Amino acid sequence: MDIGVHHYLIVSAVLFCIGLLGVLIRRGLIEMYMGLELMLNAANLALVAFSRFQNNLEGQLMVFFTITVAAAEVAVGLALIVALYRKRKTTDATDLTSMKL
Amino acid sequence: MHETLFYIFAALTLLCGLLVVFNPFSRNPVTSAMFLVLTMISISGLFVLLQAYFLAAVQILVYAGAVMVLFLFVIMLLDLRESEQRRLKTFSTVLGLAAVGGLAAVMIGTVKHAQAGAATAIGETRALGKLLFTQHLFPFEIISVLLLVAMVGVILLSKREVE
Amino acid sequence: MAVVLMCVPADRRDLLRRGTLLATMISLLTALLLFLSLENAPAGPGNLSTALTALQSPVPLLNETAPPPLEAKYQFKFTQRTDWMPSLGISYHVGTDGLSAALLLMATLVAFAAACCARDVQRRDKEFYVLLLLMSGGIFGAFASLDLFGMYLFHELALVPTFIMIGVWGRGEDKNYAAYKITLYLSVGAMLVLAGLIGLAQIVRAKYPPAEFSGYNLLEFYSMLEQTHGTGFNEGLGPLIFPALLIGFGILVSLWPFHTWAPMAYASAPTATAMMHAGVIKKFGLYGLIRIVLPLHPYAPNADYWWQLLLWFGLANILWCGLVAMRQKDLNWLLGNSSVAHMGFVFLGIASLNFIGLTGAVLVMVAHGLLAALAFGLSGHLYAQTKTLEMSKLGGLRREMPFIGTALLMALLAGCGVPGFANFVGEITVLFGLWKTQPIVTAIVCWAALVIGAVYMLRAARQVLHGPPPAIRPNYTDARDWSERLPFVLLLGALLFFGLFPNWLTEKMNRSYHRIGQSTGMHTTQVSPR
Amino acid sequence: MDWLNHYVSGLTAGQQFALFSLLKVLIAIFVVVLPIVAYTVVAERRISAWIQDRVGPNRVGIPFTNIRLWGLGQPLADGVKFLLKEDFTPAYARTVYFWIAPMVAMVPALLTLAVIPFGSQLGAQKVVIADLNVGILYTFGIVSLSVYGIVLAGYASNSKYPFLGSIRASAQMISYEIAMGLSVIPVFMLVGDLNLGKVIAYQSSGAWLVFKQPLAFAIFLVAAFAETNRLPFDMPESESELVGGYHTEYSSMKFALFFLGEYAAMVAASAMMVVLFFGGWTLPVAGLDQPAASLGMGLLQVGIFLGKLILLMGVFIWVRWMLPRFRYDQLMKLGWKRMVPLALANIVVTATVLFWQSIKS
Amino acid sequence: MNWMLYSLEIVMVLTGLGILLLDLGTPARGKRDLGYLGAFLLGLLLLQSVFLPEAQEGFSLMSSGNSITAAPGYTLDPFARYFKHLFILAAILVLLMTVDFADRLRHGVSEFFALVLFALAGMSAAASATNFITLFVSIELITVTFYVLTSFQRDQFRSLEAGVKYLILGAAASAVLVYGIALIYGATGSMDFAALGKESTGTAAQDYILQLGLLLVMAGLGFKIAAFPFQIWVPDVYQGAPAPVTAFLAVGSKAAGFALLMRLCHHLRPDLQALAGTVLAVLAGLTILYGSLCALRQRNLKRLLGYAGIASAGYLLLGLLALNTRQGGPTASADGCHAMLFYLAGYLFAVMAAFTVICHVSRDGEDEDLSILTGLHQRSPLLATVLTLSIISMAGIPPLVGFLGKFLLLQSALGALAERGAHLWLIIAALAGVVISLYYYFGILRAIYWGNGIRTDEVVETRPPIILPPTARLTLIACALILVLLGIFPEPLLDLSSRAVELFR
Repeated sequence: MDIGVHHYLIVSAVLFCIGLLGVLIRRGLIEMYMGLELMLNAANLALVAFSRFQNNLEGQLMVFFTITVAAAEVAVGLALIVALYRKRKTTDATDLTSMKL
Repeated sequence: MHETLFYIFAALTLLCGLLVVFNPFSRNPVTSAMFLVLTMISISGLFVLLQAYFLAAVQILVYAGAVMVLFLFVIMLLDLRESEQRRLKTFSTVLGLAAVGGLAAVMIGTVKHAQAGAATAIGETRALGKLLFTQHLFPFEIISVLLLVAMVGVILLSKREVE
Repeated sequence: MAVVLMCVPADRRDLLRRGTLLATMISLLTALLLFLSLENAPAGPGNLSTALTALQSPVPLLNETAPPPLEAKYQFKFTQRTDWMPSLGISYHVGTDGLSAALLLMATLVAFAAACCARDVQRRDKEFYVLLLLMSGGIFGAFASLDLFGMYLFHELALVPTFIMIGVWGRGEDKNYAAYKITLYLSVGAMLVLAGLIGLAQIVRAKYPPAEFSGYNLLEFYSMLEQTHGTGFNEGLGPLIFPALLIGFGILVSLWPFHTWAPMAYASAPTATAMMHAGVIKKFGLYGLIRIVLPLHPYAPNADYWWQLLLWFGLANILWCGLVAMRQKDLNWLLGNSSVAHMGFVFLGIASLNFIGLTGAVLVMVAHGLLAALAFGLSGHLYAQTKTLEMSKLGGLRREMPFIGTALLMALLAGCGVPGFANFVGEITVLFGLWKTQPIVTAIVCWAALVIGAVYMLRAARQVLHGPPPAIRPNYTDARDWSERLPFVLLLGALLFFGLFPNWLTEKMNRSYHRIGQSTGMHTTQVSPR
Repeated sequence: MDWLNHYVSGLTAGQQFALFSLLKVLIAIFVVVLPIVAYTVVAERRISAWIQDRVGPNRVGIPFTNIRLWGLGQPLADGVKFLLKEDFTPAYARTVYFWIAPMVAMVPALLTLAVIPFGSQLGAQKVVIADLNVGILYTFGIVSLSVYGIVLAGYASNSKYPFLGSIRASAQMISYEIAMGLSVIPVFMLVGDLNLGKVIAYQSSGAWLVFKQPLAFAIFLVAAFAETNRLPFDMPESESELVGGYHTEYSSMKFALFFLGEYAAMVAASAMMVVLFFGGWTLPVAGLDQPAASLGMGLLQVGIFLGKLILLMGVFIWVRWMLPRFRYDQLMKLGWKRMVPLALANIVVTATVLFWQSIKS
Repeated sequence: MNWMLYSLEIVMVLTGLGILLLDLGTPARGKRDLGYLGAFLLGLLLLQSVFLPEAQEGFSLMSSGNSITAAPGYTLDPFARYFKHLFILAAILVLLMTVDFADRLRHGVSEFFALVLFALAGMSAAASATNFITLFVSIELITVTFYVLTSFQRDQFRSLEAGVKYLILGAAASAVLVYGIALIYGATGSMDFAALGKESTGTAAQDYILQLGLLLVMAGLGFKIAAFPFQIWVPDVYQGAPAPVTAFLAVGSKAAGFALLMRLCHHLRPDLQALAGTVLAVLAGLTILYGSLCALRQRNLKRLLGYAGIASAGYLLLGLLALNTRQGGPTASADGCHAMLFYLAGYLFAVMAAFTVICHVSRDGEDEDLSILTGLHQRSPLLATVLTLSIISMAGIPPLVGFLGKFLLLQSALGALAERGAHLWLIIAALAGVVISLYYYFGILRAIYWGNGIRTDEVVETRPPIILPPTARLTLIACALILVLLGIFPEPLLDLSSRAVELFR
């Protein structure tokens, strides 16, 4: 069987959902963040697959940007989480309840 | 050859991805992070199969080499050993599973009929670079500002208190 | 004018007061002039009504552009039209005919009286006067405006001032609740009206493309009705416009069952606000019903159904609120409820769908405006003296305050429709009109108006003015000098004057309204007087 | 040989590719890298002894004989010693990672060699395991993974000094990776390709890049020291502060793997430098700068490459015993405030020159 | 590549960099004055952008009246320019606001200024984006900058908490956005918005991919504009972030999202427009109701404004309803966009004025409970008046500019729906939302003028009058004047905004 674009897309869709699941059910901020990275990677995979099968480099270019953005986001995000941890000694999302109605 | 490799890498990707989120053996964030690294590397393998060599290398270089090290670094620094002793809430888990399951069904259902054009060999680094520095120079510059922002932000957020 | 007043330092109380009085006086005189010269004025443009609005409202005088063919056709005088937001088809367009001139006269009179009666405001009076002027300026603008958008906008000017006035200077435990209640009710009504107006404008714009692009112009709306016979109201959102406007305006006038805000708000509001609102601003809803909804009636689908509803609701206004008024212990609550009940007459007059009823309705509007202002002004004076308006705690006041007492007695009598006052004339005209279309209703109304009205009004008179005074109480003072008496005298005088010479009003109104009624088909198609 | 030829030509192209790749991998690891690593250790000890004016290990020769061979049997003895020592895993260590870490430390260094062209051609086969178009990026990608071994080791040991060592290591390696990456960009700007074979081809037609880009070379060299955690940048394991840094808790073969990994990384770094700056397998004499036509020529070129490699390894060893260790903040300051700006400046200058040239021509 | 075309973004970034550099040589006391410098330079930039020569338009090679394309993914049409004006104005006000807020930012005022400028550059780029790459990149620049800005007061836990929440949800939105972009790219084979307008060539499956991608992209943008299911971050972030950041978030970031959404929707081909219109209609209704109902119970001023902001995002979405109608055609949709543009401009001044007042009224470390407004009319009549005006404007009461915005939106929505009479519930929801909004907005007025049963004279004793610095006074007066004047003489703004949507016609 020939490997077509849909093979890659299914992998990417499943991976995306796994990542989303991670964001939804894990409670540790860092683990949630890892789920987010999975989602981004899934999107990247889809982009590259499309790019390849459409003979169009823009998709790969987008992946390049996505990776860069993800790196920046992770840097800021982790710094934030560390700052939070310093303040409250927790990285659990369920502890973020200082502002409730 | 291509098929076999695809199935190997795809399986690895999904397996490791799943282990990032759900690990029956360990709740240790380091484990999650390590499996995430493996996921990244497998995805990079898929990129190679898609002849996106440049991106495969960048994927390893940036994600596996820098981003994940950062993750590991932070996990170690904060010493998050048993971060998840709290029980997951059953309700939210079930809800999440249901929602994601639905989404997965929709996405896979949609995506599985995607049509393939005839693939030809592209993915030259040179072509990518040309595109990047001519047509898409503006987003490139914006990204550089973004990196600057991230740098400033990280320093602001983590530098020691000055009195 | 309000803006100018804002610049006056807050500690110069007399200056503030005199400024306000001056402003309202000028507008009163202008309105009088306008009213008197309505007949003789040339059909062309004139600046008088503009001047009146401009005195109070922030819309300044702009350059005049369009010639007024339609104004002449519909017999509007003193018109002025200036591009305001040309891209939206909105213009600053003012003018008066008999109807609005009468209402303007009444409004300016009440505003002047209210400004006189505002003396019981003791703290932060600068803000009070500013808000009062804003309010009155807005309502003058609303009556004078010939642009639907402008009409709405000017009316809404009163919303925030009312809220703040009741909240800051109001009285009673429930003033917060009352402030919210009146605001929310009025805004529900206003929203319905706004939606209806927008829909209306869109239909006008679609069906009546004139040379100068517009849509929100009242006169073009009339003209469109006349020329196209109202096609366009059957499709799309068209059928919804009529009920939206009807209910919306109804809420603004405290149509039953949306009336509960009114007594409460009037009981809690400071004197001047209650006078302005009960006397004038509430009339805007009726004005809208007459100006916009009534001409629309023949063309709107299902109009008869809604019209019937209006009739029964109006009836409910009279009966229900009359009965409620009978049970009140507080004078202001009583007055508020009776004011709602009086609105029922106007509704019935409008709902009677004939000319006589309509004339009566307008008469009642004017008369009730004066009466409400008078009554609330007097009760405000009482409250300032006695610090309570609970009727059981008052009594025998006529002896201590002969002037106020007499005035109050006359107001109460006017309220239950004693001949000689304008109210009587109006109500009786409404009943005449109604008889032609709805004899049964008329009978009920007659009974209700006479019996219920007499019962609560006279009970109030007895409890407050006569009867035994409570054992211990301080000395009260009557209205001492002419400046305190003047507003009441003026209002009473006007009531009596219009009661004795109603022709003065009706002639002017009829003449201008006849034309509109004819051209829009109301008169000819729906009502056959004989 | 006939049957071999026959067998090989009977295979499909894919199978041939797989076979030769496997062969190359085996040769590269077991014939090239491991011996070099082993003898570098000896060389290191001998050279250090020489520098410190002592003798160094000179006893071990062929086992069970009296032949000493100037101590060349030492690696074997060391290996046996490592294998026979007690393999001790601390009770509080995180076992899985404790086991994985040494392997992770070793593998990337070996992987790096995959794209290094050790020679031009041997027969029809190129003397490079994988002739990637993005060779240099691949290298950097793999190098960036090498930090995991150390970080995991520190984490798994669950102990103070290893932890500090691994923290230092990760920060240091990531920092210098940037300088290293930036330093080679001018090289590729000149060459115009990311393939390492093309880099060598470029140098064979002109001067070696070490002459054209001395600054790039200097930065790369310094960064290579830091990347391999060698003195003067051996913060992660600085004995005087952290006992042994990340491998304090390790013993026996696991320790040996770290050890080998470090030397393998040295080999890889030197090989990269040879390729990038010293013309790879070429020498500008006697037609040695052209791809080999015969088998002998090919072997000679491999020899040339290895010779250059060994020379650079010598530099590594020499420097280790000549310079004192930096302080950690000095190290970071050097990396971020000197190396990175210099590398950036180098890029700008090179770009300007290239631009100017392109205008002129 | 014409550098003039990008001059606005370039100058913004350079100004930011300049402030960062100047920070090195500025003594600690003078650092806040860098904000004035930044605002001044932005003022100049605004002038420049207004007077950007008409010749700029001469780049146009297309005759269809479409925008001028410089390089793929960037355009400087009147629409983009309108938004750029808005963003610059907002940034100026934010900078001025920050100068007085400076002593509460202990971790570097200059960095704050610089980050604001960088975020501004991102918004400005977003206004010009015509392909998904630029869209993504500029959105991310905005978002990442706001992660930092939101958690800027890192000595306060709630600021950090807000930052983390924004971060997690924002990153999730980005991931969704990228995946959507991937799917659209896969279906159309191009990153350009324009490709969305081409007739469908593929099979039905291809169309499904396109639709799914579109939905995901709209979800990603929905996060930025805080539409209903993606609004959960709003209250916490609004409350936790420093007041100037909240203001900027409420105006700039949201407007950028809307700019992109409008441009995107404009390029859609008719059947996709119908799909998007339906989705947006549902979202709009739910957003309005959710925002309004949740705002009712709020006591915290910033949180309240956050929910109110959700509601107003719902109103703004009404402007996109016209997409849903075939008969309405381009004119109707242009009317909707016109209304949105106008509303956004009015909203800008109202929000900025409100937050400037909050800045001055609230004290460091204090929660912005409604009770801080008690007696404000005596502590500072100016603040009270300005806040009143801005609240009234947001509530949509004439004659302020906010009323006209809501009026236009309502008008466009009614116009769009008139042909079919469908979505009547939406109009009812919108009207109900307006009425509900009066309740909570007037709650603020009540807090200003007669407090919570506290006698006003007591309040005066406990809380001293607020003394405003002259610049703040000037800013506030300017905002208030604009609110009033634009409400009464909206024609210039109407003119501007209708010219901006010319390309949608």
